[in-house]
Amino acid sequence: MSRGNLEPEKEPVKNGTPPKIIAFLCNWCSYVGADMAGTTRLKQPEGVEVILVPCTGRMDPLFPMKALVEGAEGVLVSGCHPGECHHQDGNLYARRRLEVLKGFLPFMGFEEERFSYTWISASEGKKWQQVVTKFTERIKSLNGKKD
Amino acid sequence: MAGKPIEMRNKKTKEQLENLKTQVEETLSQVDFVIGYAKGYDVLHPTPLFVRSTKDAQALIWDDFCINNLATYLPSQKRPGGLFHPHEKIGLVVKGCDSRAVIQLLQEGIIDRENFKIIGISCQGKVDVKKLKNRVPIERVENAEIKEGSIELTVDSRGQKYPLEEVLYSKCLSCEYPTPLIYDRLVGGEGSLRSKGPKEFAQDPYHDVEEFEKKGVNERLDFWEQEFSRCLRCYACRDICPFCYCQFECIAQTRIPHWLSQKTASKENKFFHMFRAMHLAGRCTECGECERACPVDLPLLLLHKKMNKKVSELFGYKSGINPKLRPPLIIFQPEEKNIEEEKWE
Amino acid sequence: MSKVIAVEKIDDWLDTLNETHRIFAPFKPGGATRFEGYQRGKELDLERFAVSSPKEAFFPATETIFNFKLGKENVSETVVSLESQVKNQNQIVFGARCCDAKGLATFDTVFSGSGYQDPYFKKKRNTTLLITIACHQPANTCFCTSVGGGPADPKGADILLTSLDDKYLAQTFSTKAKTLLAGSFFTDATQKDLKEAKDKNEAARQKLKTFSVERVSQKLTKIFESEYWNEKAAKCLSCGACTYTCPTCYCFNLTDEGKSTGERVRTWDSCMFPQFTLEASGHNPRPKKDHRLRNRVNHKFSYFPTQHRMLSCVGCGRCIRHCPVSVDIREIVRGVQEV
Amino acid sequence: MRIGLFVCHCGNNIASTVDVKKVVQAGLKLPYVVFATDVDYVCSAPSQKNIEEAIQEKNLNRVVIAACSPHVHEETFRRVLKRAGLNPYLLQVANIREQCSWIHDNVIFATIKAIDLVKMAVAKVSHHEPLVAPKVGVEKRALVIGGGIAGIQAALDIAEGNIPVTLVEREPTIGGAMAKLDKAFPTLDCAACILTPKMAEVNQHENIELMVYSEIEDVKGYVGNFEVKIRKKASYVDYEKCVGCGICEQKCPSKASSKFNLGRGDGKAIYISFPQAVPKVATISPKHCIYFQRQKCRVCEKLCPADAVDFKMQDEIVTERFGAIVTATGYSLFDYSQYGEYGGGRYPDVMSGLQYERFLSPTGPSKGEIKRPSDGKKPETIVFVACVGSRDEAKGRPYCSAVCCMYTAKQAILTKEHLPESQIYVFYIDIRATGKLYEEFVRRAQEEYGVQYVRGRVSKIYTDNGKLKVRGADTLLGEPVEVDADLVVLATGFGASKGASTLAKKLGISHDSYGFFTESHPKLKPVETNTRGVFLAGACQSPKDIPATVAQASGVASKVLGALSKDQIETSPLVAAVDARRCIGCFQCLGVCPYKAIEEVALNNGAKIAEIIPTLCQGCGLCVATCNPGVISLNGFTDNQLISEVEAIVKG
Repeated sequence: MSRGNLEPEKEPVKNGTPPKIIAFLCNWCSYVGADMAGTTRLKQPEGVEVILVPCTGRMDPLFPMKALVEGAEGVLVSGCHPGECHHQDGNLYARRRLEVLKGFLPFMGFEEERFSYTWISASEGKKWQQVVTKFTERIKSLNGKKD
Repeated sequence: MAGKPIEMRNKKTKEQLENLKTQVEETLSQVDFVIGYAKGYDVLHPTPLFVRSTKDAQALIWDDFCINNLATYLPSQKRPGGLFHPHEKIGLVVKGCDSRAVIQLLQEGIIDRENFKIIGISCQGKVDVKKLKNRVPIERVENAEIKEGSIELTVDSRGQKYPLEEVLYSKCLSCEYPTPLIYDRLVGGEGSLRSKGPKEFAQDPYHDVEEFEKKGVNERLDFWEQEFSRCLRCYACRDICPFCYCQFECIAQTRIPHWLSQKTASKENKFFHMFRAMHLAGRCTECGECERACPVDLPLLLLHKKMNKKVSELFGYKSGINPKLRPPLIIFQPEEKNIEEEKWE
Repeated sequence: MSKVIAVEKIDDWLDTLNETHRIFAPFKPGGATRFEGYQRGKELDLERFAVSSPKEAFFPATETIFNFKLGKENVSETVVSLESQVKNQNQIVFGARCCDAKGLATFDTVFSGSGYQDPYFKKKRNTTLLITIACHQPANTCFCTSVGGGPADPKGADILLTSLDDKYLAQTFSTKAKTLLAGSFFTDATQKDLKEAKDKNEAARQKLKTFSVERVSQKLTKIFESEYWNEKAAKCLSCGACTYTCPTCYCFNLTDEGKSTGERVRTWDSCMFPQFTLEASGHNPRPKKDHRLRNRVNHKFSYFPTQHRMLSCVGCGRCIRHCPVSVDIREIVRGVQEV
Repeated sequence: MRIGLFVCHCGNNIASTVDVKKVVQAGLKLPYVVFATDVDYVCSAPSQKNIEEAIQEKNLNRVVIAACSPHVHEETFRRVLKRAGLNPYLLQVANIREQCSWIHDNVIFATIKAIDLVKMAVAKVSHHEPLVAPKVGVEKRALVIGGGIAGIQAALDIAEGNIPVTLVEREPTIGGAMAKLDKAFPTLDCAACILTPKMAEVNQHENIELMVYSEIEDVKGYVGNFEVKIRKKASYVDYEKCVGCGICEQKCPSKASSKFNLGRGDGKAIYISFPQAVPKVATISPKHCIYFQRQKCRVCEKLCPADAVDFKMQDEIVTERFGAIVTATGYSLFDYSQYGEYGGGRYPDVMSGLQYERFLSPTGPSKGEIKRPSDGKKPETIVFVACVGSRDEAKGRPYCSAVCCMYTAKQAILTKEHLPESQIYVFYIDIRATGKLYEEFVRRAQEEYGVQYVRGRVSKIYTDNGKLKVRGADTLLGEPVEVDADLVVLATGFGASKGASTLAKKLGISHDSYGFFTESHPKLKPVETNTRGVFLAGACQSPKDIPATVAQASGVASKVLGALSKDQIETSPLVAAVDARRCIGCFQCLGVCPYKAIEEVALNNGAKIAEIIPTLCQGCGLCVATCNPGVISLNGFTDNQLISEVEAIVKG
């Protein structure tokens, strides 16, 4: 008998609710790294929701821009380390485009901390846990300042 | 500003006009038509002129208001839906700032060098009609003349004077290329490559961007919220831009992909202008036409100057200067000098 | 009925009207003057020309037509909710010019004329009063007199104000308008006031250069295939600045936003955009910008007049002022006669 | 649009922290979802059957499965849709296990997140289009790169499957590292005796074309249709004519160190690598040849009975087409001179394991007689040092090279046989003897041959009046140890073979930071790479012994025969395509495509547009992100699909 029926549902603790963060992960390295963090049960805050992309080369800077303009609290992008991209130079183009986006967003009224990109290989589940935890902290501190 | 140099300025402008007419006529033999400036509906608004014969050339003008960046007509030459036919040859009158747009279009390979002839013309700075509009009802202007370092407008038959540095385009006040960087022929100032352009009013080109960056993040958010609530989405800024040559296929109006709706809510307008700034990163040559074309006077050049500042900080790249360079966002370096990976400890 | 109101009383008059009506008036928010909701203390700008006409009060740039929720199992379960959209509220457009008011005649013909009645437009049109101000300082781009209008033409207006230096003469042209002139702000107009207003308006009319547009409509149909349009459209950028600021452009686009629950939205559209005539097959009957410019001029001066026996251009000159490359419709129309 | 949602309990892997029932209820409210249910084990056979039935009964045309990572079962669920008669790509998997239930404790928040992940999957699947995998022809020929035991075995097994093989080897002879061994553990049979018959077989096999002294210049194409440029290096000896008599090598006056003997022992400019070389032909090394250096001599040309020497020979590039490629490029020994503290490269009597192997071998520099390279005397005390360049974080070599413990024990036994009265020490950390009869072999070295195993690392080796002082520790006794040795053999570990990363770039496969090629899955796909049609065998993938190498080689042969058995192969439909009507001809996509899969095409109105070759496209999406008007769409990851996922979260 699976533990399907859980204890009576409590109203989610409002201030405890972790901020919702959209994370674009590349299929060959970072998504596998995130899966590995799962298989090794590395606990993480519950707000990060992953969108799979074939490579960070696919990352049109408009996606994080659209997410933030529509009100997302935070956006993360992660792919293979430069030099290890499965598609050779996808992440090398992405690095330039996302760095330009990162410099542009604050100018438009988005706190600098709301968007970040990083490189996580298929074996760096630990580092992914650290990135998610640290990023969620940063977004929480931003929301704290606001209200 | 003693009287003498301004007479020099008007004298030079007149000389350039005569010289321009002969240069255009000579170019006519090599091209199908030449695009220059003609008198518009009033003295402040010259309009692009398509010269196909020496008779047309007589209507050419050259004065302190000829501001249009005529390079915006070059890409339409190649596009399937464009007005001109790909094999038609075009002549173009090009100022210093416009020449950067020509070079950037060459860098992007959207135009072929042998399909057009450039008539470069060195420039002494142009008067920003929007700066006049805030001072006097320009809809009833009758005459405008440069006298002793300032411009004199007659409106409702009354004269009003304004110092030049108050009314020149801000891009002219910080102009680094008064003489075109690319040309087949050069009008005015054959001799000195660096004619006495508006350098004397020199200002740091990015001072307005730095001012804006000093503001708090919420102040900046509200500013853009306020500005973009006025945008009509008429797309004049996009359609006048020399680099928005995917104008007829722009994702601002497509459903596949469906990035935004046609609603003129401030959020949708903001996303349109933001993604246009992203598309122009490392390409825009700051000619300021988008800001001039905007019917509701949005500070659009500020957006693109911020992007260019970021691109030059990251890649040391300045758009439209060196025809051999590839634009920064369609190339990469295995090791990026100015980009470090974020530390997560 | 005609009355007089002192200039400094205008603000108080608007305040009292503001309690019962939603007032649209020209303000200078950022760079350009624009019709916006009235708020106490917001500085009116009656001198400069507003960028887009007050058509926004009747035909907003963005309007939700209805909300929908698609039925899951079958279409019959789909729910469409209409009533929430149109809040009926009395409106006043204050400070429009006579050409703006005349422009509404085009909208009336299209949206509440003999054919289809547009409920959204009609509800706003019937609950909105138009207070125009005679134009004593026409711009060099104005040509209202050449298209059957004038700086003080009361057509389409409920109240026409004529400035008499320190006071305004207010003339009413509709029954509803009379109620607005009640109250202590107004005193009866004297014959001297009426005479002075008449002279000022006539003086303004003289300032305008008038050219004739007769036979333009027939000539346009003849020169449809002419190279004339290729020349005229050469410098045009095919953007939407002329159409979005024009007081008589009424074209719109309908899009559904959202997934199985969402809204149908009406937004302004422009015949100058290629997407306006792009067909699903990918074919576009007007692929080039000269086709589109030809269509815009023909619509104003040929197609609409043939169908409704009135020009749909009011000569306000906005399409000239706001065109980034100064395409001048007057020059095109006059040129048509000589081709 | 009728979407079916299946939320998995995965026993309690998911159900323990995600309220699966609540996710189903929330799912039913989502747009276009007409059917939603929870399942105990959605990947189990009965559940798969239920899904097929639900698809037919409820007439579903999109399916969302909320379960484990798509990397685990996406293929399985695609086959379920196919069996149910639905296009397999009308499916989206929501990862609510590895990226939700397993990494959260708080049930409430984990459930909210699971619902969000389902929302995103539903939003994305509503934009999915049916896709058909394009079929391509197959070139029924295989290329094997590397002529060591891995390449030889792979080539033989593939050729036996009646598929023509081209075996390309960089050196003038096949045989690789194994050919340099004297004996092989644990059976101590002579390495050459078991290898040379296979080398001969390769040479005579009618399905194998041997290309020695050749390298891979460039690789294009995709599985079934690779186009490979091979550079046949100029050997200045015509291999067709040369009969391998060896006169040229004897008479050649030049002085060179023998590459085959790893620089220990002299060699000539014109050489035959070793007596049993296949093909048995001579090759001239221009670096040492007097004619190339000083335009004199040409003795070999004069004396050659077969008139095979040709100094005007040039490199030749040959282009051939293959259906599959096997990389069997082996390994290179760790450069032991990095251990300055051991005197590697400074003291002639300190050598690497393979160099010592050459001394043991009858074809070696000392004809099998163990002599001290410094003074040629017989050594009495010999010390073997294990884990040199392996299991050493400081030298950036943390991994274990798998074979050193075994070849050290073998060399100790052989030395005892050659010099019965010699005293042998082996400094080790842990003995790794996991193969069949391996442990028994090491125990024999210790008990039967009296090899003294000292557990501890060697800290320093230095010379003291002609004696090599080996200072280390004996961690079992817990005290320092010092041995005066006449000869020291460093059991050097494996590194990637030279030029491995350049070859990886050409083949489009990736490698780890040590240069070993990356396999598709360490446990389940050890001989495949992430690039379809490119396979791996032997030490190029990771250090391993000969039995494992041969097993992998035969394994890769079966993979190649499987791939090339069909006349047509299905390539992935998740590729990009240009909307010809909307392309403006700016060609920025063409400039960024890493696979050169985009070309310029002229329309009949003269305008030029971009077109993507579906079979070359690998679906990375770089062109899609570069195309400003959004004219290129990547199946499975279109703009609208990804935007709808974002909006599912942000617009609630």
